[in-house]
Amino acid sequence: MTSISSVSAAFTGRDPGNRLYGPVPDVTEQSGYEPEHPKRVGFFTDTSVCIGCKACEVACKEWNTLPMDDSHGVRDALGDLSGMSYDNTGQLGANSWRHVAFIEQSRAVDLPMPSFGRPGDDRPHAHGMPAPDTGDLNSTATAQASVLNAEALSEFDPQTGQSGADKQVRWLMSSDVCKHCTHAGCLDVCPTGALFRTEFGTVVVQQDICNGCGYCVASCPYGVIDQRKDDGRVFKCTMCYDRLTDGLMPACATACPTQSIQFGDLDELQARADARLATLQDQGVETARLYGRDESDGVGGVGAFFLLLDEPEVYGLPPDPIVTTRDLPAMWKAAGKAALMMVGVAVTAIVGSRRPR
Amino acid sequence: MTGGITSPGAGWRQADRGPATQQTTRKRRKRGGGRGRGEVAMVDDVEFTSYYGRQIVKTPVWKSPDVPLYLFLGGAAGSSAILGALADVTGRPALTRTARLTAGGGSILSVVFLIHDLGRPERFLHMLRVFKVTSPLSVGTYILAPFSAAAGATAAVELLGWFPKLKRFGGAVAAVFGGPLATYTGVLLANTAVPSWHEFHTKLPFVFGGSAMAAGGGICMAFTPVGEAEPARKMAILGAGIELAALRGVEGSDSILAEPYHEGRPGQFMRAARACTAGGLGLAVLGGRRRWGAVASGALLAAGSLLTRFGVFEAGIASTKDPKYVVVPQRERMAAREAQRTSGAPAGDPHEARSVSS
Amino acid sequence: MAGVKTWLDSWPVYRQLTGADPFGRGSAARSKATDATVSRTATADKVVKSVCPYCAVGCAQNVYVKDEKIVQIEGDPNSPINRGRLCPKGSASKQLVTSPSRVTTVRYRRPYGTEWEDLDLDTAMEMIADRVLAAREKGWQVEDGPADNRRRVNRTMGIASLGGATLDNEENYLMKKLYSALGAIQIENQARI
Amino acid sequence: MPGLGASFGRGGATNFLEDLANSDCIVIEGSNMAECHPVGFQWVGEAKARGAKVIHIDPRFTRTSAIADLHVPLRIGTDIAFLGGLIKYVLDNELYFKDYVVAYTNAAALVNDEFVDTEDLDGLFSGFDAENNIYDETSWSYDPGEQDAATEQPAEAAEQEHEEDAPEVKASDRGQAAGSGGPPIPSKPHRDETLQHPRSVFQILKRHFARYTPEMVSEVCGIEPEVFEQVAQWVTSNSNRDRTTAWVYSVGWTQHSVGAQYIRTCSILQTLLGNIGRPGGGIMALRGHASIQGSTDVPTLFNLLPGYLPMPHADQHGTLDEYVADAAGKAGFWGNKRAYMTSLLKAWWGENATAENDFAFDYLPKINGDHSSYQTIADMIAGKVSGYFLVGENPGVGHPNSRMNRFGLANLDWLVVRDLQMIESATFWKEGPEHETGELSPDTVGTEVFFMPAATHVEKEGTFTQTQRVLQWRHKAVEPPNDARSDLWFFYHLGRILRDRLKDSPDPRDRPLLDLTWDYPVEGETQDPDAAAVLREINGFGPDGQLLNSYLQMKDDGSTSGGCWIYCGVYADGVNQAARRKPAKEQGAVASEWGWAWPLNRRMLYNRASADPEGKPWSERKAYVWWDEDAGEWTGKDVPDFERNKRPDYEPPEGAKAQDALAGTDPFVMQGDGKAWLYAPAGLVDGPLPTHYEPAESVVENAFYSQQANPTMEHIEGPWNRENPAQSEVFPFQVTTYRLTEHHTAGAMSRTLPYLSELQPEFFVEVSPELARLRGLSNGEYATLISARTAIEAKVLVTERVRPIKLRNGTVVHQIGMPYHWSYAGISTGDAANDLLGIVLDSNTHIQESKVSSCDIVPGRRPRGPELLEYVESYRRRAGVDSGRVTRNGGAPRVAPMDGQQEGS
Repeated sequence: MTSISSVSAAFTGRDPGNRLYGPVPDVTEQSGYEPEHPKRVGFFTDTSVCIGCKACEVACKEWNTLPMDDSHGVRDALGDLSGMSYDNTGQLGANSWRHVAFIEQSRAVDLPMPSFGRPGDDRPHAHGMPAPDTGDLNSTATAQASVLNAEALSEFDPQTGQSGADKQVRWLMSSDVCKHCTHAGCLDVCPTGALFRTEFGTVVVQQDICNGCGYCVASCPYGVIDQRKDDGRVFKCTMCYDRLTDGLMPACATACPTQSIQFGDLDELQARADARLATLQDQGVETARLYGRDESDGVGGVGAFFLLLDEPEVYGLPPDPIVTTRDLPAMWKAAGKAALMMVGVAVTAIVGSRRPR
Repeated sequence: MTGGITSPGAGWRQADRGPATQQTTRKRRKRGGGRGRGEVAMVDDVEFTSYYGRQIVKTPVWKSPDVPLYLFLGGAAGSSAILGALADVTGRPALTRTARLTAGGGSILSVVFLIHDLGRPERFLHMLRVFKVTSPLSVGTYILAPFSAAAGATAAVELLGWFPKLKRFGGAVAAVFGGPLATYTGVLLANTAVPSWHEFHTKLPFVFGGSAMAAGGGICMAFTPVGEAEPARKMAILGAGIELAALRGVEGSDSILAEPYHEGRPGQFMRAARACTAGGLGLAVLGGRRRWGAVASGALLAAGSLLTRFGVFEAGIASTKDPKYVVVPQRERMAAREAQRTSGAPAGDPHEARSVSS
Repeated sequence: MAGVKTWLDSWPVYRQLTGADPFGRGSAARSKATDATVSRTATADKVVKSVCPYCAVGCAQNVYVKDEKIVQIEGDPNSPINRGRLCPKGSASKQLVTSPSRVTTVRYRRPYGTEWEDLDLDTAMEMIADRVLAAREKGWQVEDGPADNRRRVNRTMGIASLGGATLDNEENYLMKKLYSALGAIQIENQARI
Repeated sequence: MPGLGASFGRGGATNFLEDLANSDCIVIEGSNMAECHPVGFQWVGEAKARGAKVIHIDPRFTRTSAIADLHVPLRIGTDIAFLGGLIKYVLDNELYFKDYVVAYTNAAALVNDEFVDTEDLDGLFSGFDAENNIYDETSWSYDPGEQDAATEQPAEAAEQEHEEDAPEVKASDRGQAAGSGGPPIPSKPHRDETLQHPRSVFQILKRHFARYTPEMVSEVCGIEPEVFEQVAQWVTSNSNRDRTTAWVYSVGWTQHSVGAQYIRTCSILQTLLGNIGRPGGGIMALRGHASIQGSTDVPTLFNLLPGYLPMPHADQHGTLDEYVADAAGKAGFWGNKRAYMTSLLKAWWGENATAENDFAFDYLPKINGDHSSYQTIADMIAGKVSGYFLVGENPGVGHPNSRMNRFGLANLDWLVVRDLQMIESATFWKEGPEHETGELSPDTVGTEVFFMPAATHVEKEGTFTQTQRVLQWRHKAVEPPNDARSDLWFFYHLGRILRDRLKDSPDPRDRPLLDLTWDYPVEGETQDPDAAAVLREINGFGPDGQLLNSYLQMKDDGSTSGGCWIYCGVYADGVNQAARRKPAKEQGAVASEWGWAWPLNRRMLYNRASADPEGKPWSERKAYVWWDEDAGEWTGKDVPDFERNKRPDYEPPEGAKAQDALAGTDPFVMQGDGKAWLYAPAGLVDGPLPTHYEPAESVVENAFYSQQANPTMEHIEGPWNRENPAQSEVFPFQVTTYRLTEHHTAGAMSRTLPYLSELQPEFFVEVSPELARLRGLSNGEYATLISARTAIEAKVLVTERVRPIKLRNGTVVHQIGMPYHWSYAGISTGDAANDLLGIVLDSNTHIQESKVSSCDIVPGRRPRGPELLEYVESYRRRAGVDSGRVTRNGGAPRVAPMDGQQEGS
């Protein structure tokens, strides 16, 4: 019964086991599995090699027999062209468990550039807001006369294609997915236990349990999980729990042509990601950063983390998500105080009133 | 906002300079607003980046009016149960009866609304599969279940006149759960990723607690003969005062997350709620001892409470639909953290720490 | 008593109280269906080796069959060409087979007809054979060329054919063989495009 | 692919996809590899991770560009100028791989002194016949060696060479027969190993490309000289003994009126750089469909028989002797043409093909002109064709000028469509744009249509040949549903029924059918023929009934059979080699035991060139195949594309023939001289060297020569195929068509699938912000595109990935991107991009120029119904194009075109 007392952490905030917040060495064991449980698995999505093919989206839908949907998640609907580059999926939701984001960026290059040097050292300066009105076609002509250090430019980062001499175009693509958080808001708030942590450390909805209360939808800091209106229940990435039980990789990682989506034991993926980041940084790709890798972040690190080439919000990701449960002790305390206050007020009201005749 | 493709060179930045501003949206930002009528709100520009203006967190799928009504009814029932039990032990049969009926009726109705809001109502009982302290809805279920059983049974007994001895026990049980029922709903909303709910997670229980008393007190006051209604009136007045004070802590916050409480439909709800509650409070103080005054002020307070629930609910909904409510506070948080880390000095105003844009 | 124990054990709250998962987040919350989870790759009757029919990279596919139905198609990890990976089209190739809009019966439109009609497969084959013979006859050329240079051509200009590039080599071979024996020469393929 | 065939001897990609990982620099040009071959692109990623430079040269910034180190946004249709500039750069700076060039190419060969270059004729080569728009290629030939070929040449061959230049023979597309076995040449040429002789290929090359200066390149291509310089630096610094550069192309090159010459230009460059036949080098032709390589190897093409044997031509090939005359006595493996052909005839007519009846050679029908797809469509409209089989093809959407294609279908007596879905080419009689305009309707279309449901790839067995010549066997997973049948079933049973019908026919014209070997074993309830039996027939049998192991075993005496000599060996040792699935991890990087590649399971072609003339690897780093003196054989990582025991120092004795006439230093074993051809003395109809011509519908004047476009370009004339005038102000924008990852060609295999449809739900065009501003187009809104053919509407995607090109003279060329997957059927629908396009053809290949055409674009939706016709007419009149609406079912306009034009002007 010592373990049962640990639930007091939710009310007291005294949480030595980091059951609500903070790094957790073994979240699977914390979720009640035997110490011999399988290692925690995850995704490392390296967006620097993503070609935006959407194989992950289709492979996921095929395996999980998800319905088609439009860019707003409406089931069985074929949307209009979204106009958001090549993204017609729009978002993660009940019917799309992988979503490839497409971000087009460009900037004019202001040259000349000096000497050749270590790649990255002599990267050209770019305008913050260069000639936004390119209605003036002369910009092309000036650029043609400019001097270029394309060598250095091209090193800018893996998804910056130097396009001609005058312009850098960057087309960021990133396959988003449920993060399978260490501290998963959806799982914490689920009142039925439909959401649970599997023996692989992933977070999954049990469809035979979910009663569609929708609490998880509001509690995901990434906006991942959603309800299927006609069905009533909520759906999200299961990291192909059924495939895992057969020793197979999830469908998306299996399909991914460029290994942008890597699946494996989380600790190994983390090491791989650290090495990849170091490589890119050595190459001068200063915009590269890992997202969700840090176990001391607001959700205790995630099971599906990313290498991004720009700020998270550019990809539609929250820059600093925190699991709502972190503040739960404070909330319970406030609620308790408020409840006591009510009693106090009621007593005051009674005591302060004249006795009825 | 969803311009589609980035405009030429929009906000490209050097890798080593501050946060990205691609697809930057400029928003009129109200700072320190809501200080009361006549006060000029300070406004400045907020810059943030988003993915085609798409929202980041999902909008809750909870339905309106089901959920606001649930919040309101639960609150009114909870506070009434407390009042009823106290009235019972202090020998106020009329007030006791009104309070018990309010508590019972409110709890049964709230259960109905709660179940109706489920995607799979027939699976309501799955709520009892587990008991999760991390889930306010689970905890709430274990509050609502005994409360509604006790309050419902008590009210039934009150109406039918059976097993009178059980009444006091039932009423006492309901009273024990009444407070938590009324305030846990604040946690229910706050314990989400909905920016304008979570931000005020320590305040919402007080808002809802005060609002519950205003509603419960108001209803009991309206339906109880003036002679016995004084405790109800006092509770309503005090509750309304607490509600207004706590709300001010929410609406008056200088966080950008207070903004949804002022704008659009939720803003209308909140203004109407404030008007009703303040009006009800004033009327209760001035004319609550008279029958018509009790009825009118009780109705106003109940309406104010109901509107508060709608306002808070809708404000949260609105805050999910614009990515700035996710990005800007988180960026500010990060900048403050960064400032603290690098300078070692106190973070100071986190808003100042983020001087990148503009 | 054992019955009660079993019953209690099936109640997650009891497992929360007695087990290692007091928060009810993991082992205690598992449902019966979860414990019975099985991958449909594991229950397939057979895995058939195939190749993706879209682009020409030649990605090897594993086709999982259960009760004579395709239940899954995915990349064959043994392939040196695709290493088990597939693009979105390859990943969608099961839908090629199971598509609800797929037409699996013979449809016939008579000359100047306004609607499709049903037709028996054998009848259709016989009707096509009739037409092939007639068209062959109609377009037959023994010789061709300018008047001063007539050359033996021994062919028909009445029949033409256009194949797609998802034809197998064996199919192309039989087509070319049959057409040539019939004297048809206007035999073309997507490869031209 | 005659470009490759004429250069190296085989029309297939020289390397294989996995080998791209060994590249030090990869140039992707004329291909959007990441989008169209995403899974193959992993090998580019692999190379990049190992430090290779990746360059993407394409008018649009695509998902390929996104991963590339450098994107070169050149103007559509200017690749020859760009590559020509690189050739000049390599020659001027002496950056070619000298030892390789001298030993393995025809740089030293001397050319006929009658040859005159485009330099001197302002864009034309010697021998141009302006009346017929064709060349007499005689003057392009090599300076014949001392032993005049004529003495050794059979009389028929000499006569045949003369006939090669007749218009009807030209039209029949000789070039494509170089798919395996380069074009025939009389003999080995004179050589000057110093490369200094003014008539040496090397010097001719220098003169020919003298104009292709960086300034000219940047002017014509619309790119900055610095970008050109960067490409040149990366490519040349990664092409030497230690390093190799690979070039990747696909239909971005072939679909031009100078398409074959695009590939030739690249071949010249890669040959000069010594990148052919070496790991990480080569030219990757990425083919677009599952077995499109197979469809040319075992062709359903009018001008080819299996194994790139030409279809007999009425003027040239009256007999088998005449047919093989060009190869008789020639060096290289083409010298065995008679054995290949005899084996094919034996495979088809078995016992009935005997030495006495010329092995039934006369049973083969003869061609005598262009009988290619587009000509056939024109013939259909003219009422010359009765019946048409569409077997998994949807020309009513997928072919340029699909409107003309639909008119063709409307004029047939009958049409058989074999497909999985109810495609537009089967429903044109009751739906579609012409139905809307009133040009076609069920009342007017008499075409009888049989829709015959087909089997999917998992419902039948057989082989696909993928882009790098690898055959892979597919096993049948399930039976096709209901009436659905494999195409093998259909043609086998159709043949069976026809033979049965005619079995008592005395007519000699029915003999070829009745004498045909057509007894394939059938299996199952549906009597499906055994595909393995067909593959065995393709492989061929020896005199004892044993399956052949190699085409070297084929005999010209009728003792062997074999349906496609280059596929001989696929059943080596009696085993279906294409069905081999030895896991990659259990074998080396070349993975020779996965499937089977033609020829003889060689994965990299010409790999003898990976070793120096002495047989040693050029460098350790790039070692691939080498001579093992102790074992007395070639060995290495792959099957040597060379006779295993031919010593590097082997010199052919006097009078040697076929392969024996090639030296130990002749890696290009299919070529008559064993060399890679920098200069193509034969094999291409539009010139021995590539020349920059503007596309037919270019909006720009040719800056190189006054010859604006390819003089030999083929036109299909008719009121349904009107051409936009070049440099027209009415059609001022260039438009290019392409594919998206999310869809497949004409869409029948993607627009009908929910999971693909939702990813790209609507037809759209991509325009630059500048063009959007110029024409008032908005992102996500409709625009109408107009050409002389028709007008179509599409949603607009405004993107900086498409950019206007500003030329130095101030001209701004706006380019519009237009994926072509859509039409009216399926889940995701839209207008058909191909309706906008006209048809002009590369005279070498009869492939259309769908990568460049011109149009106008305006905001908003197009007119509906008959108003659309009037709308397009107004454009035609303004542009001075023949006007007048086509009449019922695509017939000629009632008003004579000349009158119409006068009215308009």
